[in-house]
Order: sequence, then structure tokens, then C-alpha cells
Amino acid sequence: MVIKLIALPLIAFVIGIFFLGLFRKITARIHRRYGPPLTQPVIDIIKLFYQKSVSHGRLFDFGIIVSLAGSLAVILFLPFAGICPLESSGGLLVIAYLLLFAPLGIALSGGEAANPNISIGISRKLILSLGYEVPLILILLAVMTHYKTISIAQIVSMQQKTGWAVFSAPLFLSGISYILILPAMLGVRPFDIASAPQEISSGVKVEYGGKFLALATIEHAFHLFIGISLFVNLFLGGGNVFVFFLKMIFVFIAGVFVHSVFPRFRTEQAVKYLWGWPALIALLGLVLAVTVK
Amino acid sequence: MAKKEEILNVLKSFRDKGYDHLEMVSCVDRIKENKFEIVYILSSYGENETVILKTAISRENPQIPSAIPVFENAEPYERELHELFGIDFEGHPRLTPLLLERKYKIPPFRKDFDTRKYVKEVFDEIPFIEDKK
Amino acid sequence: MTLKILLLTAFGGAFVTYFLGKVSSKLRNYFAVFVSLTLFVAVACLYGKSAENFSYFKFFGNTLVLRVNSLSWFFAAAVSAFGALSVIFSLDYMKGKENLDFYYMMMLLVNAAMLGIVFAADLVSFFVFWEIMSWSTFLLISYSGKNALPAGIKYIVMSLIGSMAMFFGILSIYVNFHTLIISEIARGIVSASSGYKIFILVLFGVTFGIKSAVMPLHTWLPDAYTESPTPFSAVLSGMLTRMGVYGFLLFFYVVAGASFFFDIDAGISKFNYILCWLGAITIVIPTFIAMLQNDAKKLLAWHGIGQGGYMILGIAFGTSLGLAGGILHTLNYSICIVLLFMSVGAVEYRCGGVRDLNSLGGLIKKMPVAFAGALLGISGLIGLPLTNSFVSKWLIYKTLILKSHPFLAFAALIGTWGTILSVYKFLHNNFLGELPEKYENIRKSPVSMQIPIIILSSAILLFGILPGIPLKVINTIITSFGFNSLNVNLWGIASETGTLNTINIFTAILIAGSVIWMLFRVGKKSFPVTQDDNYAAGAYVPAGKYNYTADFYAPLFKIVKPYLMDFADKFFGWLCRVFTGFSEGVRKIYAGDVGYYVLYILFFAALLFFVQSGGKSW
Amino acid sequence: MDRNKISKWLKEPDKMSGKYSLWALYFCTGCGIIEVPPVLTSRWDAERFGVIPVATPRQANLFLITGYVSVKTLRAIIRSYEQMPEPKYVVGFGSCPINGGMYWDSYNTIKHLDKYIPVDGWIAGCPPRPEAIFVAVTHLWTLIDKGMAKGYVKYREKYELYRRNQEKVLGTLEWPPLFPIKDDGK
Amino acid sequence: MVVSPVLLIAVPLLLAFIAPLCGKAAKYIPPAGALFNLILSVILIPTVLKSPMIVSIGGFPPPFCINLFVGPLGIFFAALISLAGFLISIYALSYIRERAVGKYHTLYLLLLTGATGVVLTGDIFNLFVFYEILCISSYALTAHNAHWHRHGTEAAVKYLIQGSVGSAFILLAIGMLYGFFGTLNMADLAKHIARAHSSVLFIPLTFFIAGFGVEAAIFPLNAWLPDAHSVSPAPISAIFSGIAIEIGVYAIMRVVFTLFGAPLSVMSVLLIVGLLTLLVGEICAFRQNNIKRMSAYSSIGQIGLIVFAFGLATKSGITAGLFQITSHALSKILLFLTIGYMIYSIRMKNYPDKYVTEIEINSLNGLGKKMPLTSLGFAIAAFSLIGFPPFIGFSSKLLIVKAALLKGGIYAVLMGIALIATVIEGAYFLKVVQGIYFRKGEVEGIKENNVFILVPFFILAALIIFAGIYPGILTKILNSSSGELLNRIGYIGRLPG
Repeated sequence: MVIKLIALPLIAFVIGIFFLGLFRKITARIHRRYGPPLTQPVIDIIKLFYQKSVSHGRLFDFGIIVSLAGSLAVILFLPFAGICPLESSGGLLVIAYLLLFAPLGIALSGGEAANPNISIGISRKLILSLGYEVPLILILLAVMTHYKTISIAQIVSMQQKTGWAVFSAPLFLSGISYILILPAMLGVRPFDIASAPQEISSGVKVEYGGKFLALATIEHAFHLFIGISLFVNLFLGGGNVFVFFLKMIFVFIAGVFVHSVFPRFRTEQAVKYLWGWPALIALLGLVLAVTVK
Repeated sequence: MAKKEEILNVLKSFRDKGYDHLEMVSCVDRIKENKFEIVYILSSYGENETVILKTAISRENPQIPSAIPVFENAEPYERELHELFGIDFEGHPRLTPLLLERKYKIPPFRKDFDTRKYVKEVFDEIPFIEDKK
Repeated sequence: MTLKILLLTAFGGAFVTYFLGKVSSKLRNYFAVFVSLTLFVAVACLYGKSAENFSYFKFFGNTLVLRVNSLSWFFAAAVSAFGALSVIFSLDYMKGKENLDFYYMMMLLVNAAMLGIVFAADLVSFFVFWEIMSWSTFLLISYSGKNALPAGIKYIVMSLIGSMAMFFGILSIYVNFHTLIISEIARGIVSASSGYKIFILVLFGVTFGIKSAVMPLHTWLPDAYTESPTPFSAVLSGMLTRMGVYGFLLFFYVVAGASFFFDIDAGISKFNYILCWLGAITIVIPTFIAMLQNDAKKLLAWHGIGQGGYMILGIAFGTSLGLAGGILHTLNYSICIVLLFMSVGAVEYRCGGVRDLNSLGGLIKKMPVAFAGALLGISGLIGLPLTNSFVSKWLIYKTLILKSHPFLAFAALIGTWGTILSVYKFLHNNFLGELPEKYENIRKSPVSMQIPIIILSSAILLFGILPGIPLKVINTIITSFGFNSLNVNLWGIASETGTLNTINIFTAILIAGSVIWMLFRVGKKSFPVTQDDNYAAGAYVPAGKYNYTADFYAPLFKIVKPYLMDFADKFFGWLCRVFTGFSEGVRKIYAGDVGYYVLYILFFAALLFFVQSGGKSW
Repeated sequence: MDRNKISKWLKEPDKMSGKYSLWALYFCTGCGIIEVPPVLTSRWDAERFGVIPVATPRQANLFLITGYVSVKTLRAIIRSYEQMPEPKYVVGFGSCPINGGMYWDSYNTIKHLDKYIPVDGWIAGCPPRPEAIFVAVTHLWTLIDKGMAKGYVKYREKYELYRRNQEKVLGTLEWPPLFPIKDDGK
Repeated sequence: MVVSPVLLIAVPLLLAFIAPLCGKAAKYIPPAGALFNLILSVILIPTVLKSPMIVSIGGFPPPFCINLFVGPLGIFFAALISLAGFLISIYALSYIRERAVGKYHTLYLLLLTGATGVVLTGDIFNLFVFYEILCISSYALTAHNAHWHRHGTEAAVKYLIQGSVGSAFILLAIGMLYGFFGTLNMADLAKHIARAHSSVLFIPLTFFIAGFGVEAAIFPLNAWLPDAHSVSPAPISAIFSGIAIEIGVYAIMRVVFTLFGAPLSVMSVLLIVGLLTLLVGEICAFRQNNIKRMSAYSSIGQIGLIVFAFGLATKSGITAGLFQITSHALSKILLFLTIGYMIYSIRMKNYPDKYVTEIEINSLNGLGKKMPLTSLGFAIAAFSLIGFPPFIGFSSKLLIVKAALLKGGIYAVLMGIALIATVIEGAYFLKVVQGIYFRKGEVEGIKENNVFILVPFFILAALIIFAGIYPGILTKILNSSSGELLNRIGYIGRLPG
């Protein structure tokens, strides 16, 4: 039990950082340029830890710690290829609520720094998350009602028996709509409104110096890991470690392709899109899940 | 060469004739005749023509009524001329500095302003900061 | 007997404070605090004892009785606790204002009336205390003068309609069953015809719907909360609106009995379905309207309505889990909302009565305790895992999903996200961002305001981490209603379809937090910097103009605004206009001269004549 | 390019990470800035060397002063430089920051940039070609390796000299001094 | 010593004519007379409860003798009238100062005698005589304030015309009955009517109801009430809505129940009319701007409720009606007296001598601080009229709703509508209470200094709260009086000789 408690965050950290490196490498290659080495995020983080930083007060530090702790806690609750130490206490609902820690933590620390760029970034981030929550909740509800349980481990084990959820009748639509909102969940290019370097000078991260920026990148890495592993768990069954990792990479690459091609949305465009097709498909999926017992 | 006093009604007459767009107000420093030549460039969109109006004022105390009553958009041009040539526009609401950071005894665009001497006095005086080995 | 003495002290205390006030204001203040504290202690030590009806009064021949059981103890403890805290809070808050004797008397009177409601065992005393509560609330709401008066009128008219409906219902029960004691009625009502049951349910549903602001009947709530003095709006939102929930519980489970509530014949499908859907609507729309508000108290008021929806959803759902969730949420929500109103009160007290969210900012630097309270309050409202309402929301969601009602769960979850956005706007515009100069030199909030805030914040965390404490009491309530009890342990609920274990969550977050904190210490020590040393693209930070608070969610409102009109309010406004127009018309009858009057008499005689000749009865 | 020598990483990780992830502050000062976008995009990919543009000085540790520095821009440059976190390097790009370049006699430009903020590296040329930036970056690597790129330390020790020069040119500065000035009498 | 009820009528009549003689001391006579009546009626209550007393006056043989029938109903009304009269006369001691003081006191005593007479008499013509005394004295009293109120005389004349039309109807009806049966004694008449089955008898019934209805202010006939109340001085409007209207209702009920034996069609008509009066009264009161007119309309409303209760024609309905009469009398008198004192002090401050049409409600704003006791009285009266619990209004409303529900069916639905009216009443009364306490108004310099005026407030408020908490004491006497009203045969049985 305790080994799992330590192993899971480490795996998540490694995979997250690897995803970040892969992310920049693939976008570079799509831009037809050579691109940084895969280990560039590690170098950046080490450099940031050696950089002196600036703090705007205790809440400024407390906020970033809370947000990262929230993401780390979610990882503890999220089963990764069968390893799930704390699965027994609360299941999907707890995860949905633990996910709130990350944006709120950053919002608190950003608010303390009294910079309008940050406030605009926070308000955009919250509106965006409201946008993609509508279809996400419909999807989660469809899965929960279909499998009649709220604990992910049981969902995964049921999928072992009855085949991947993506291909089962009602959840096919939910799977599609999950993919449609994946860029928004991961904060990837068409939806990176909250941390847009050009308009609001990297939004929430304006005042983040050395170690704060390091923690923020780690939190982004964890967020990538959570978004994708949730999808794999709920829809793709998720076998042993290697198969699980393979599925994650496949889903991740789909997200990156979307990132490097699309220009950035305006906030209301993003919300209009998110409440349009993905929400409709998710609703259909839910109706199907309820009717088809 | 319109007289300094009736510059306003001349401008008004041109404007009524159709030249309703004041493109620029600029100034030529005639140091030899000890005069400033104020140049108004007017253009009309209708007939697609431009007209140039010149007037001369003395260099010692350069004063001219501001063109704002006739053309409101003359305000930044006149502020720039005030800052760079030291021309005083009567009736101008705010003749505050527009472009330059520092204060200059002789307005820099005047011919008698010697930049090299100025640079030697101001910038070269500032000592280097040697890092003693 | 103790209940009778308890109520006597409560009501007596109220009047004594008024006359003490004539003597000296300090004496009155301390006496008020003393009375409310003794009430709380008395109620607390009543725990567990469920003394049955003992009569305290004769009224028109039928005896009026009081009783204590787990349900009444649960609400009584909450009422007396919030009453005591708000009286302590108002010691400082109301210092400068006039006729304070009246204010303190009314505060204690409202608390006493609520205690009366909770302990009443028969319908007439229930109604008597209910009426005393509503007219004393009316006087308190319209206490602060000019624009509070229309709010007061709006409140009293709607609560009068409610209480008239209840009055009619109570007497029709009395006439049909010849008894007023609730326990006897429960036995009698099962045999009544289902048509009559529907009639009773609708009547009491309207009354308690108005009181707990279910969607179509909620229009009085925003003005009442904003206009009443803050300590009272804390009590008003904390417990008074929950009397509606108590009423629902009492009438739908105790009086009507659990079984009856569900097996009404298929004609009306299920009465509780309508209530569930009303609850769901009440969750979603007000939380989004709350985002539009610029006044801190109005924002909290709209949340009052929103969160009320959760309770109705939990209660109307009727499984033991849902019921437990609903009741627990009543307690949790009231703790959070009272805490938030107190922090708004502290800010308002220090900043000279300013509540406009657009002009405040950066107060965390000056009032850290109020900020901490507000932070815990809003995390309570949202339901973050460590806070108490996470447990209650988890319970409600679990029942909704397992009973395959996903659309209700969807509405509830969207409500949570709506709360997050509007509640963060409240926190950000009030405490974060740039501190304007005019608030440079305000001092910390006074001690008498900090005590309640600290107590309530610790209550939120305590119930969040160890939900067993309230759940044990609620379990006894549920079993008293005849549901099967949940196996509750100190840190959550163990059940086969997914357990809740708050200790695990707490330890997980603790470990994660400490790991990250150590990681944070690894980096170089950060260099503290003041507010104006901020990135402003190379320029110096313009003081006072460097704050983004005005219409905080502009892009979202472009999409959502047209759907957020408050239709119920418009409908009631139109109704009033029609009525006043009609009464103008009716008034014309009397403005004629004598000739008409005599004609009226002849007309009346002729009419009577016609009726008599028609009727050959005698 | 000793990026993947693990042994060096273990010996002095701060120097190595400082070298191989130079985040340049995207701050357009003069005419040279039109050279920076081609450096960042696909033809001369700067990201290979770990150089990416960042929006705020708080996140940056490389400050490219591209082109002539007018008196007004100097105020913004000083403000941004002081807001950058500690291990920070400044590279003067083009001849103008070195000695005023072709505006040597202009009343409005700053002649020698290093009188006001410490500069670690210079790139000649007016404006220099993108490859010159890479030369500068590699040169900066060697400086960091040898520990000679200590501009920020010099700024910290001789702060009152710098401050006096800045005030001599710009008149009064609105923001308080970054480091406490011990003897501001002189 | 034998204490015969005749004194109840004789003494105030005697005093009424002594009053003008004693000049200055005239204002102390009405309280004395009312007090005497009060004590006498309270003494008589126990004896009457055992068995109603029959007293014949003037020694004529039965068919022509004028006899007083003093049952529990009569004595209850007498006690109520004398209590109200006593309190109002104390109030009037210091309130009536301007001209025509002497005449005011005589008319006041005449009004009291008329009221007690109507209640106690057993002879139909005698009832008409006392009724006329009551009406005429009230016409005169309405015009008392004519000197400063512009519409003073006009309202009195309006009241006079309507009243006289009404009394004409009553006289016609009595003439008819006398023509048919040749007797004037009520019990005798009841016996004959019970036996006579001719259908023509409903004509006198209609005339009776129309006649008495004018005084009882039922819906179409009450046009005089709002003007009369807003014009007459406070004590007089208190007497009107406190006693005069109730006497009208008593007369209708006495005629309908005892003489004509409560036929179903008449009862349902009364029910509908009661409900209409209630609704119209409340709705008109909602938009009023003059405080006195508003409370006049609210009296119409309350009377509608009383008639509705009587219309139920069951024992509990009648007890509820009687209880409502007491609660309305007490709270309405307190309301009018407090309003009168407030308006008096405002009139004295703002425009002491000019003609004035009416006092706006918002001129009462902010009086809460300056006249705390009076505004408290006003608030208690308003709350009891609306029916909030600790006051008497609540228990009376409880009884009425219970009676209506006991009858069940259509009556419950009508009761529901009646409850809506109370909501409207709550709305406008509470708006005024709010204005007095919580609104700012220019009220400097107003003090309440007069003890004489505050004493009746205190007694009335105490009665309202006491009866609200312990309604038990009233129900005993009310039950027996409603019983008497219902058993017509018992009434006939007591025919003397």
C-alpha cells in the first residue's frame, strides 16, 4: 500500500514531464524546425529552482502549494493501470471535486499578486473550465449510470470483462465528446486562453518567478497526466502498465496535433463551441445510457 | 506669406472652401533671416488637392495664435513645435512636453543647438563603472 | 418542564433586554449575549433526551404541547448557536446605529420564536411561533430605513400568503381529525383519501416553499437579505430560511409518515418528483444570476436560494442517504453562509458601509482574519473535499446517480460550478487585487467580530474532516422517520456501492501538501515585494487604476445573460400592478354623490326581493 | 554543447541548467528586434539551444537589448531589468547599445549602455544576422561556464553608482531603489 | 335591591338631558353614565346566564306592553357598549375642546342609550325607536368637526339621507307585520310568523335587511361610512366602527334569526354579501392615502367577515361572529383613538387653524420616536386586526375558519377567499406601521403629554393581549348568547302572560 502511495506520484511526474518534452518536440517538428531535446522541461525546472523568485505575501505561496497538492491528491485517487492505493474512499465524485483545488489554488495566489493580467487570466480560466465542465459532467454521469457504480476501479474491471467502454453502445457518444473537449481540459492551443503570452502576458503566471514557475510547470504536467489517464481509465479499459502508457501516448498525440495547428479561440467562441456539439453529443450519450439499461 | 494676425481667418476661409483636413503644422528655422517659417498643410478629400500656407514669425519671441479654434487636431502638432522649437502658441490648452524625457535649455531642433557639444557635456560626463579586478 | 422554562427565558429575555436598554446600553448588550449563550447551553444539554408531549398552555380547550426529539434538537442547537454568534457579532457592528434596544429585542425574539417552532409538538403552537417569527423578521428587515421598506413589505406579503395557507391547512386537519398533536395526526392521516392528502401537501408545500425560497416563490429573498442589517441577515439566511426545510421534514415525514409520501397513486406520478425538479431548477438559475450581482450581500442572497435547492433535492428524494445528505447540507450550508455574511459585515463595518464589489479590493492585507473566514466560507459553499458540505453534496450525488436520476445530478453539479465562479468573484473583488488608497489605513476587524468567524471556520473544517459527528445525530433522525439507518463511522459512510472516507482524503491532501511544501523550500528563498513592484510592461504601476474587478465575467455574460432574467420577479411585479389598478377601479364606487348611494340601497332591496321570491324554501 | 554530459550535470547543475535554458525576455527596444522572430521560428530554430521567448521579466533570465536605446526606453529597460530574477544576463545586440552606433551624436539616445545596466555580451553589426545571436548564446555559455557572466552581481554591489548614473540621465525614477543604498550622500 | 335592566336605559337617558344644564362639568357626565352601565351589566351577567329576564314597562297587557328581553346576548352587547363608551368618553375628556362641547356630550349619551336600548328591547317597534335615537345622534355627531373640516357638513348630510331611506324601509316592514298579525311583541310575532305559511312574508324580511343593512354597512349600502368616518372626530369614528355598526348587525341577526327563523336562502345571501363586503372593503382600503378613510374601509372589511360568520348559521359560526365583533370593536377603537391623537398633534403643529381636507399617511412618518406609546398602541391594534398570534384578532380568525371548515364544502372555499383578504389587509396596515417606525419625517416638537389619553390606550392594549392569550373567559358567555339566538322556540316560549 505504502509503496504504491510513493510509486504512483513518481510515475505520474515522470510521464508528465515526458509528455511536456514530447509536446514541444512534436510542435517543433510540425513547424518544420528541429525543436528542443526531450529532456528540456527537466533542464528548465532545474534552472527555475536555482533562480531567485519574488513573492507577494503568504497567500501567494500558499495558493500555488494548494493547487499542486490538489493535483497530487487527485493522482493518488486515480488508478493508473491497476495501481490505485486510495481507490476505496470516494471514487469518481471525490476526483471531480479534488480537481477543483488546482484552478482555485492558482486563482487565490494570482489574486494576491494584484496584477490585472492575472485577474483577467483567472476569469478566463474559470469561464473556460465552466465551459468544458458541462459536457464533462454529462460524460461522467453517463459512465456512472451505465456501470451503476461511482468507483473507477470497478468501472475498469467491468471494462475488462465487457470490452472497452468506447465501443459499448451508449458510451461511444460520450467517448467522442470527451475527445472533443480534451484540448480544453488540457489547456492546449485552441483553448490556452488563460495563459496566453501575447494578450495577457502569460495570464496567471505573470508574477511567477523561479520556484513558483517550476511548481506551475509541474502542475501543468500533472494536469496533462490526469486528463489523459481519466480518459483511458473510463473509456479504454487500461490494461497493465505498458498497455496503459501506450494508450495514453496515443491520446496525447491526438491532443498535440490539435494544439500545433489551431489559432487561439476568444473566450466566448470557446464557450460557444464547448456548449455546442460536444455538449449535445454528451447529452445524447447520457440519454442513451439511461434508456439502454 | 499670410500675416501672423489674420492666420486664423485665412485658415477659416480655406476650410470653408473645402480644405477641411489639416494634415500637418511644421516649422522651418530660417536662422539667417532670424525668422521661423510656420507651414500649414491643408487638403480636401472632395477635390483631392492640398494647399500649403506659410507664415513667418520672429525668432526672439516666437508667438502665434493656436489653430485649435479652427482645426481641433492641430493640438499635438503645436505641442511638438513648442517642445522642439520653443514656439509659444497662445490659447493652446496644454503645452506640456510630448516626446522628450529631459529638459533642454535651447530647444533641440533649433539650428543653433549644437548636438555634439551637448552630447559631450551630458553623456560623456557620466563615468564608466569599472569592475576593479 | 425544562422546555417550558427554556421558552419562557427566551421570550422573557427578549423583553427584558428592551427595558434594560433604557438603563444602559452596555448592560443590555452583555445581557443579550448572556441570554443567548445560556439558551445554547440549555439546548445543548438536552441532547439525546426525547421527552414526549407535556402541555404548557390551554387555548380554546385544546392543550398546547412541546416535545424534544432528535430532529428538533438538531435544529434547535443550530438556531441557538447561530443566534448567540450573531448577537456577539452585532455588539460591535451596530455600535453607531440608533434604537438598538428595539434591534436586540427583535433579535432575541426571532431566536425565541424559532426555538418555539422547533419544539412545538402541536400545530397551533407551531403556527403561533411561526407567525411571531415572521412579523418580528418583518420589523427587523425594515429596520434600516428607506430602501429596506419595500423589501420588508415584499417579505411580509409573501410570508402572509404562506401562513394563511398553513392556517387553512392546520384547521382543516383539526376539523377532520379532531386533534392537533402531530403524533396523533400521523396515525390519522394515513387513512385519509388521497385527494385530501394532495390538498394538504400542496398547502404546506406552498408555505414552506415560500419560506425556503424554492424557485418560483423566491423573489422576496434577495431584497430581504441585502436590506436587513448584516448580523440579522446572517441569522435570516442561516436558520430562518431553514425553518422552511424543517417544515418540509416535519410535514412530509413526521405528520404524513414516510410510506404515504411515495405511494400516492400514479395520477400525480410522484409528488416528490415535482419537488425534486423544483429543487434542481432552484440550484442552477440563482447561482448563475449570482454572478451578475455587484453587491456582496445580494450575491450571497442568490446563493441562499441556490443552495436551498440542494436541501430540497436531498429531502424530497426520500432515500435514507438522500435525506441524510439534505439535512446535513442544511447545517453545513448555514455555517458557511453565516460565516460569509459576517465577513461581509466586518468589511462593511471597516470600509464605512461600502458593499459594492467593483470599488473594493486588496483587503487581505488589512483584514486577514475576515479573509480567512471568507475563504473557508466559500470553500464550504463550493464543497471542496476538506470542508463540511463536500460530505453532504457527496451523499446527495450518490443517491441521485444510484437511483439513476442523472439529469438531477447534472443540474446539481452545474450548480457547483456556477457557485465556484460567482463565489470566486466575491472573494477576488473583496479581498484580492489592488488595495485602493482610501482603505490604506483601515484597521483589523474588531475582536467581537473575529470570535464568531474563527469559531465557524473551525466548525467547517471539523465537520469536513470528521463528518461522523453530525452524521450520528442525523442517523437517529432518519431512523425516527422510519428509514433504514446508514452505517456511519467517524470519518464517513461505508456502503457497498462506494464508501466515503474523509480521513483518507485528509491524509492524502496533507501528505501531498507537505511534499510540495518541502519542494517549495528547496528553491531559493523568495524576495518579498510590495504591491506596486508589479509587472506593468516596463512602466510604473499606476496607483488605484491597476485593478480588474468591473464586470468580472464579461465574456460569459454575453452568452448567458439573455436567459437569466428573473421571470418570477417580473410576474409578481405585474400581478401587483394589476391588483393596484383593480383597486383603483373599485375605489371609484364610493366617490359618487348621494343619489347613487340611495340607488344602491334600492338596487340591494330589489336583488334581495328577487332572491327571496325565487327561493320557496320556507 | 556539453548538454548531455551527465557528469557535468551532477557537478554543477545550476551552471548547466542556467546555460541550457536561457529564457529571453521578448522586449522590443530598437531596430534589431526584426532579427529576433526569424531566430525563433523554423529557419534558425533558437529552441534547439533552449532559448524561448517569455512575456514577463519575472520569468526571464536573458535580456536582449536589440538596437538603439532612446532615453525614454532606458527607463523601461531599467524597470524590466530590475524585475528579472537573480541569475540574469544582458546581451547588447547591434552597435548602437555599444557606443551609440550611428546615433553617436544624437541628443536623445544612450551612448554606452553599460553605464546604466551591466552588460554581459555584445554582438557587433547593424543589425547583426540571426546566426550572430547563436554565436552570442554559445559565447554566453562559455562565460557562464567560466563564471565570468557576473553582470547581476556587479549590479548588486555597485548599485548606487548605477543608480546615480540613471538618475543623472533620467532625472528622478518613480520606483524605490532595488537594493538599499548604503551611502547615498556621495 | 332589585336591579332591573330598565335602569340600563333610563340612567343614560336621564343623564343625557342633565348634561347641558351643568355647563362646565358636562364632560364628566358621560364617563359616569357609561361606568354605571358597565357595572350594572357586569352584575346582571350571572343572573341572566341562568335564565333570561323579562321586564315589562308601563303595565299594559301583553299584546301592547313594551317589554325588555334581557338574554345573555343582550347583556353581552350592553356590557361591550358600555365598556367601549366608558373608554371613549375618558379619551374624549381631553380631546373634545372646540365649540359645541355641551351638545357633543348629550348626543354621545343619547347614542349610548339608543344602542343599549336596541340590544335589550323585546318589542319590534321599541327596537325601531331606539334605532332612530342611535341614528339621529350619530348624524349630528358626524358634523361636529364641520368648523375645520371642509367636507364636514356634506358627509353628515349624505349619512342622514341614506339613514333616513333605511329607516323608511324598516318602518314599512313593521307596518306590514303589524297589519298582518296585529302585534308588535317580537316573541308574539315570531309565533305568528312560524305558523303563517303565506309566501308574502319575505317582503318585510327584505325591507328589514335593507333597512338595518344601511347602519350595518353591508356592501352596497355602506357608501356613507368612509366619508362619515374621515370627517367625524376620533372618538365619534371610534364609536361608529366600534359599536354603531355592530348594533346594525345585531339588529339584522335578531330579525332574521328570531323573527324569521333563518331560512337557508337568506343565510346564503347574507354569506355572499358578507364576503363581498369583506373583499370590497379590503381592496378599497389598499390604495387609500388618508389614514382615517383607510381604517374606515378596513372596518367595512371586518364587518363583512362578521356577517360571513353569522351567515354560516351554525352555533360555532355565531360564536365566532360574536367573538369577531368583540375583537374588532376593541382593536378598531384602539386604532381610531391612536390615529385621532396622532392626527390631532400633527394638525396642531402644521396648520392649526386653516381648513384642511385630509391628513396624508406619509405625514405620520417618523412618529415612532416622538410618540412611542401611541405608535405602540397603533401597532398592537394593526397586528390584532391582521390576526397575528398573541393578539385577540388571531383567536377570532381561528374560530371563524374552524366554523367555516366544520360546515365543510363550499363554505371552506369561500373561507379561503376570505383569507386572501386578510393578506391584503396585512399589506396596507403594515405599510403604515413601517412608515411610523422606520421612515424619517418632520416631527420635531411633538410630544405625548396627556395622561387622560394614554390610559384608554393602555387598558385597550391590555384587554387585546389578555383576551388574545386567554380567550377562554369570553367563550362561556358567547356560547350561551349564540344558543339563545338560535333556539327560536325558547324565545317564543317566554312570551309573558
